[in-house]
Amino acid sequence: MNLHEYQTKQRFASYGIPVANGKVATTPEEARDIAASLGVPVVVKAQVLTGGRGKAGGVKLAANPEEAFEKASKILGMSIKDHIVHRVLIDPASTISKEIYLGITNDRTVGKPLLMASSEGGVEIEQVAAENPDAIKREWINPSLGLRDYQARNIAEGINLPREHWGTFVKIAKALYRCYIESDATLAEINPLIITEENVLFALDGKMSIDDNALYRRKDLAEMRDISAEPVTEVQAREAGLTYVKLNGQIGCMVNGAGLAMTTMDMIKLYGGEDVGPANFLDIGGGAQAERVAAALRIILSDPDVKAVLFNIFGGITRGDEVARGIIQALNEVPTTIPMVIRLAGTNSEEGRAIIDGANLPNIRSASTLTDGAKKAIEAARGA
Amino acid sequence: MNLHEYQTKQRFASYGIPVANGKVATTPEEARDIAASLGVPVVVKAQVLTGGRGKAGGVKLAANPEEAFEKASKILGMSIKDHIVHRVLIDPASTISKEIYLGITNDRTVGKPLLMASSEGGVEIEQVAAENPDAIKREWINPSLGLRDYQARNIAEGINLPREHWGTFVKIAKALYRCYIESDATLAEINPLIITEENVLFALDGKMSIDDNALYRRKDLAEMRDISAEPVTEVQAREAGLTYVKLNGQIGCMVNGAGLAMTTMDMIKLYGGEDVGPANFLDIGGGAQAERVAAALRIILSDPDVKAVLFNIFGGITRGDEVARGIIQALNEVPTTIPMVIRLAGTNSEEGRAIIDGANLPNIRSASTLTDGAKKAIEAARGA
Amino acid sequence: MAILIDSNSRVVVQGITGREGNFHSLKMIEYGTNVVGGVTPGKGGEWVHGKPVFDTVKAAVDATDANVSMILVPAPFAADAIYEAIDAGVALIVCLTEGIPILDMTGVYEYLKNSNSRLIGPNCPGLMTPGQAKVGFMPNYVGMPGNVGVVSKSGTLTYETVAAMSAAGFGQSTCVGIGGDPIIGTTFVDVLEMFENDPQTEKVVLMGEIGGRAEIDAAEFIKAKMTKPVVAFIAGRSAPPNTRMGHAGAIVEGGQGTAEQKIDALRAAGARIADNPEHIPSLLS
Amino acid sequence: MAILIDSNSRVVVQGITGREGNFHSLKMIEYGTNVVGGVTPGKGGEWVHGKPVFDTVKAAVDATDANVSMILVPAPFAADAIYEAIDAGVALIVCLTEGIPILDMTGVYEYLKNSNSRLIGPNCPGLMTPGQAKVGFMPNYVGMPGNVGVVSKSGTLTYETVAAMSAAGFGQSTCVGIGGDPIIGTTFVDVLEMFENDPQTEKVVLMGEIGGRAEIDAAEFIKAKMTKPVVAFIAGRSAPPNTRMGHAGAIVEGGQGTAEQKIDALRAAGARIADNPEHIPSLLS
Repeated sequence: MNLHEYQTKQRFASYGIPVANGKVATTPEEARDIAASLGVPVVVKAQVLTGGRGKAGGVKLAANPEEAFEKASKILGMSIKDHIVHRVLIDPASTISKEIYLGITNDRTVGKPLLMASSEGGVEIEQVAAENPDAIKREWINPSLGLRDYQARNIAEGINLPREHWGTFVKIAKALYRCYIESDATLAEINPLIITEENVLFALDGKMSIDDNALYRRKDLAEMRDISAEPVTEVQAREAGLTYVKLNGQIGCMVNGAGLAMTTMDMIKLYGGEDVGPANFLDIGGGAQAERVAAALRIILSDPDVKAVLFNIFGGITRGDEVARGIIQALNEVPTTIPMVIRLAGTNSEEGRAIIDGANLPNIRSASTLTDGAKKAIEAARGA
Repeated sequence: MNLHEYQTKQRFASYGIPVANGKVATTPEEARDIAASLGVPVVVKAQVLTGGRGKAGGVKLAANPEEAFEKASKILGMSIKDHIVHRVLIDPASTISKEIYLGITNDRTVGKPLLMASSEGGVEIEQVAAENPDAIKREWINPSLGLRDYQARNIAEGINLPREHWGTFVKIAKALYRCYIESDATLAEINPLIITEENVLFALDGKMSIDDNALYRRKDLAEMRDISAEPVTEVQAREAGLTYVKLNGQIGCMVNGAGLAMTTMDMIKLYGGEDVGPANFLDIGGGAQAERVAAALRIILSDPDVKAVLFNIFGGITRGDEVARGIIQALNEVPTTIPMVIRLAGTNSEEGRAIIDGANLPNIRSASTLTDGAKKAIEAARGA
Repeated sequence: MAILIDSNSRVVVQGITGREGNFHSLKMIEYGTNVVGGVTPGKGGEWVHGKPVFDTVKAAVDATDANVSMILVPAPFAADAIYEAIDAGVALIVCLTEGIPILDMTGVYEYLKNSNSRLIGPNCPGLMTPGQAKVGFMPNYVGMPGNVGVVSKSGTLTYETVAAMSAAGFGQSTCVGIGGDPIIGTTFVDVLEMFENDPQTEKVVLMGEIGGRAEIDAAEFIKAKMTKPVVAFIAGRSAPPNTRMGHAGAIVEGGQGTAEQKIDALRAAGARIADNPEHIPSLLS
Repeated sequence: MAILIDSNSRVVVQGITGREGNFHSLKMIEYGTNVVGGVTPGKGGEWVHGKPVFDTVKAAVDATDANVSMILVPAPFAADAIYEAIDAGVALIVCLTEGIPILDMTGVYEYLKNSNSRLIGPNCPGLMTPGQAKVGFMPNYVGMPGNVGVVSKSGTLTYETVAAMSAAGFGQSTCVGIGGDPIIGTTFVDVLEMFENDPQTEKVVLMGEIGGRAEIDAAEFIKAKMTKPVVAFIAGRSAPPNTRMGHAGAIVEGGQGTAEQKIDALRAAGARIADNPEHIPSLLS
């Protein structure tokens, strides 16, 4: 789960990381009032859960409250990579003499949180990392020790931070780590961490992602989820315990397991050519039970582009008979004429096939293998 | 630093460990009032920072407030192993169906906290440990993981605790560990942890020792120190940064380093025979400066049994010149006719000897070696 | 020979009294796996499928000499279950549980490194040495004894591939699902090394997917150390580019996470690449 | 040959700008120790006794190739200083600081076990290879090159004994003060093993004291593994019985903490026992 910039910065502030004292507006009028109360030139920043908002025109300077109104009017309602802007953050404008990158994420290769920094902060940091890896300074953090002062000093020295800022930098880095751990985050990033022309260090922008698996014990964070910022189907899928990502093709896919779900998409792409492709990624997860399967089918069928549905279920912990009952339950609730290709294998798959056959449903073809299923689904989508 | 039973139990209670709801009295009247307010038979327990109070008559049952008054009158003011009883704890009396031992200390061999329990709790636990080590169940605790539920369950199973008590036992053990760690303790012990005849589990008695080196960061615990329960000289020594233990001999010893201090005592004992022995253990610590040496000398001379003083200083981090200046400063402040034997070696010892010689002090003999110093001090003590 | 499990493995199931633990223990027993008992705190003394249930892993190991533990407990309790198995001295721990917080696994990973236990998973389908033993979810019928080692990040994709292999007559020495979580106990490289050293294994099938750099590490290992032929499949070629938050993940991966990059690295290391997992048997010939 | 330090040791001093750090660095330089620099955060760029000061151990190691660090910083910062030295890859860390909380050392001990560094101390006098190098507090004049290895819990008692040995003509290979804290990085057994394997060392002197069971472990090691003669002294025979709180400590020690028990165990292991540390030379003959 991703947090908005304004949520991230509020959380950073609660850990003592210096951030600008801006506020969030949902209307141009609010934006004007906030700018007026700040009394200085401001930046109007789109709050969307995706990157690249600057290039998309989602960040604008405003010299006065009227300009803030105007810019907010333009930005609110904008679509940035399919994310609609519902909120803007009004921050005092800053003078920037230096931009630093400072981020923490999990390094899966060593199984530890990794603190990274570069003196070349800003949006081009990935390019810096690719072209000049040494410009990124790294400290792996032992989870039982936490981030130690000397590690933050090593980074400060490594990025040639002027020594007068070391004390603040060490505090910011340690606060960022505490915030990361105590939020069960998978990402906590300050980019850029700036030195202003007044020689003050603070976090100009911030990003956090929270481990979905840990939200059960981070209720305060779970409540910060902005479902208005997400496609409706993805929200529905999550609430049903599914993973769903909408794509641009015609064949709805319902598969158990992320690897097999991707493979099923790959096979549709491989055999489908230019005209037919997967309509979605959908993993019903392990041990999926009937209700979840029904919810998944409803979500797939809500996509008007879907011309055929491919069920590819290879039971392990998931049991074929339960999937079959789920399909029948969903088709009873959501009648449809869209053709379906069902391929059941693995645990309890014979029982599952018997249930499907016994239901005598129209528009259903069965498939024996993955390749067979993909090809039949492609035929069905083309025939429709 | 040791805590009293009542302090320990208050702290245990703040971690959720069930304890009796007793109160502390400093007079027999208070004891009576507390017993009256509890309204049940009580136990009057001497609060002293030493073991063996039960055998010394420091724990008595009282059936009613008047008896509580009487028993408290007898116990208050009592001396238990040289510790005067200034306080009694008045606890409701319990029926005991089972006594369990549960303790945590540091196991220096493996460098980890060790949780120990036995189904044979009570004062004979050390005998149990010596005669039947398997009756003690042990779990070493990884400091980065803390005490895990399954470790407490392993212990509960190992001591054959009835399963109905497992849930409470796991909570108590985990609370005890948290209390141990968050107190920078070196000992946290519940002995006995009882099962009452009403089948309730709770801590009847508790002991905690706090790491003196950590008191700088445990201000709340440092304030719990009961200096009225300690000999005055030991309090003075601690405040001066010294370690002092009064013994029964005639030769005051001032030595740097615990090992050499013990060795100096051993040499006095070795060569002194029956009539002359060390009057104290005193370690002036590493890097001892003049003021500390002067304080040490004042403490040694406050012991009326002292017939001679032996200085044995082998400088390392401690510097001989500073010790010499400290001796002269102390002798100026505390004139005495008691003979002194001074042996200085190591870092800056030549400068130190020059300072002593230059001061032309009476009653001072110098010694060249440890053995020479011990023998000269013995002669001096016998001659006095 | 085989790797990790065989007919001598003595398996205890942590979470045997749960719905899934009960069901899959039965499947394992039916497969012939030597399941010697189960663990559920508070249920010691009960019996499941004729196997004794213990309150603690320690008690289970003391009583049964179990050397493998399968963990199938809810995610909030899974880390504790792994620690318990490590402390009880279980040599091989197979954690099937999905949804364990990364922070929990960070601690487990550190503890594991300094222990004598090996962890497979979490969030994995387990493993199977056909004809000898199965620990986990793999459908009983898919495997067939043979000499191809199989290692995969994905559960169901493994079943798919193993079933196709068996149907085509390519039996397996051992099939290992390592799990796809960010932090796992046993990596591709670990398993490749075991297969390289296993006399029974003659060829190896590796199934990876997009994200992370485990397949890149595997390619480097194959290039440097493997003498046995490897056939690989990478899932996710059709996945849209990741729209991830922030830059940290990309910096860590160093831009090596796409299917194309992984396929290129594996091909350059000498592996044969399958477009379709059902074509793997033909590439094994 | 010698153990742990010699004329090739390159020593960095953490806390070199402090009063004691400054003084003892000078003594070490006077002794001939190759002190290559110091570390004090915030004072990088300064010079002490002609040696450069760095802000971090990493920077010091990068610039000087130091392989030994001596730590003499205040107790509240000592654990951090040890972690920093470990992470900078320093092979030998000698922590002189006294008064470090046990809880801090518990974490250090765990971290150290999984590192490539060795820690001597804390709360120790350091070590000396006479004629080659000294790291710590030992007075420069006490040692004399030779072939007796010395290991001791106590600082000043070590100086005492080493001075007596030198005066009697018994030189030392290396003298190691391991420190008397409850948790230390290097034990008697560790050092005995090094002396046993060191060709220069022909005999060993061990000085222990009451409390703990390190001398019992040493006796067991001597009995099982040592071929070289050992002379031992245990301080504290005249100490009154410990009036300790509670029972946990006694249970852990298993009643093996008194001077008599330790002396008996060492004698039974074949060590010669000195009543007086100044008699050690005569027992070495």
